[in-house]
Amino acid sequence: MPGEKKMELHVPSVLGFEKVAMDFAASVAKMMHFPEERIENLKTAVAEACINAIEHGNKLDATTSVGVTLTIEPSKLSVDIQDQGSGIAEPPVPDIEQKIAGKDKTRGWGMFLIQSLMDEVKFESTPEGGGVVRMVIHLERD
Amino acid sequence: MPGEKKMELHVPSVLGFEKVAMDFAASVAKMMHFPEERIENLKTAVAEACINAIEHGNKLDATTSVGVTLTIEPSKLSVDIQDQGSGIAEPPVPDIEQKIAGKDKTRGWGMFLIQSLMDEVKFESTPEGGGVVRMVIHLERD
Amino acid sequence: MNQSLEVAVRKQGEVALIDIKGDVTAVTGEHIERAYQQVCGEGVNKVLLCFDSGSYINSGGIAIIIGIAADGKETARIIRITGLSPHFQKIFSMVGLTKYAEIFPSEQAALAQF
Amino acid sequence: MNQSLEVAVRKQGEVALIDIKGDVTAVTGEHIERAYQQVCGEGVNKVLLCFDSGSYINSGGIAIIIGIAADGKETARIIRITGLSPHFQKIFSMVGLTKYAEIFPSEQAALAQF
Ligand SMILES: Nc1ncnc2c1ncn2[C@@H]1O[C@H](COP(=O)(O)OP(=O)(O)O)[C@@H](O)[C@H]1O
Ligand SMILES: Nc1ncnc2c1ncn2[C@@H]1O[C@H](COP(=O)(O)OP(=O)(O)O)[C@@H](O)[C@H]1O
Repeated sequence: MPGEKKMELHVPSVLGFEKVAMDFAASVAKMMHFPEERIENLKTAVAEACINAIEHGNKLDATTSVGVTLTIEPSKLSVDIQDQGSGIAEPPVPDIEQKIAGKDKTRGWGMFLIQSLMDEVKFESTPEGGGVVRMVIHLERD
Repeated sequence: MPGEKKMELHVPSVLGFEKVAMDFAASVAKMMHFPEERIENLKTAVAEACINAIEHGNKLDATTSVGVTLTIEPSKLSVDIQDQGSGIAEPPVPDIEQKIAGKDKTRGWGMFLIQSLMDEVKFESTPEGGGVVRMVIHLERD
Repeated sequence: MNQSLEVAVRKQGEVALIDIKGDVTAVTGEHIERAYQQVCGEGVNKVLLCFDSGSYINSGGIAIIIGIAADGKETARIIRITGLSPHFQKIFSMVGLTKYAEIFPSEQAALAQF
Repeated sequence: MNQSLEVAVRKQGEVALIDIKGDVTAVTGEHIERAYQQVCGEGVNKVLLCFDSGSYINSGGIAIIIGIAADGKETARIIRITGLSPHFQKIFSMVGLTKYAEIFPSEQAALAQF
């Protein structure tokens, strides 16, 4: 596609390195002149998808890595976060009442945040069977 | 090597994208707790090496990419900037007097800055013949 | 090295203020829990969590704060929050946390009528 | 989209101030050159380049400033610089530019005894 620019980053499956992926996405979004507020949304979504790839996909195996692919398109930024796990099952929507009441674990917010903050989100599998979260954020809000 | 963490980024050979590589290196250096002043040095060196890879190595061919590999070691950060060109010849040291007097082009500061700001710098070739700038910055100044 | 958090406790009258600065995550969260448990052990019933607006907070960190809010509800302690950036104010509210731990625009506003 | 620079010209007595904010590079540098040529065309002999401390300046941008300093030397115009971050003050000095275009800590200091 003309005007399309692709960038790829690989970080080790170690908690904390999601911040490097987050800063990478923020740097590109800033270059694209995304508004500050939407850059913050993107940062949280990228960090959460990487944490999941590290923890659930790659099971904290530091010899594996998480792939972050950014594609700049004329009016949007696509972000793919890829792990070497066995695919992603969509979790139930978290319920704060249940969690506060001690009837559910306090965790379980990552997917909810990703889906709430990005304009498009899809969970897919790589040909090798690993999980991929495909997210899109538009320059202009709909 | 134990405790070593490797990260890889690929950006398109388009001027401006050196800023993405620069922010990537800064993000990792910040996580490593490098002092602010040395992060600034690293940023300039990474940007300059990427500009050279884009302009001189890849000759502004937007279908090629520049590879940035960061390796975190216990007391230092190694940065390799790789292009798909035909290797790097070390240039003469720039002379401001000559440039001010109009006897030399005003450009020609990238390599000087890289060599002045980083603790170790080597110019090498990839097995495929492309240029690689290998730079190291130490957490503690010698 | 990858994640760092600074937590400190202050007292103002009968309110305990917990200053939280840095990476608020599942990994570092125990420092916040420990500070909370410490002030509870000292008999405090009013706790103000003072975040730094430059902090990185992820879903694991949010889970830690939910745990504190849940304990507050169970033990009838009042938990209030301040210092969050506009982004994390929005996130805390999206999650529903603000129903159990109210957010205030400043320390002063949070301390008033605590 | 990849690089953006804002350049504006102000006058203060017989000094022309050129405000420079954003990416100072080989690509964007012509905007600075054009502003410089404009004030020269208006008969100005004292030029203060006012950088923004958050700017990104690369070696291509430095070459542009060297070009202006060279022209200043040739045409007996005085070029001064202010607003640079400590890092870029160091870089400009390493390059030797400060021998031809002195750096001042503030606009006020630069304008004094121009
Ligand atoms: N990359 C992934 N690979 C496999 N499973 C995943 C992945 N991402 C998310 N999941 C599944 O979705 C669940 C919910 O994830 P999330 O909402 O981020 O909450 P948490 O990580 O706190 O459990 C995870 O517990 C996991 O079962
Ligand atoms: N990656 C590279 N591939 C090929 N040649 C290079 C590379 N990097 C630098 N060079 C050579 O070194 C010279 C000096 O580079 P530099 O000091 O950055 O100044 P400039 O880019 O302004 O010419 C270049 O003109 C080029 O001939």
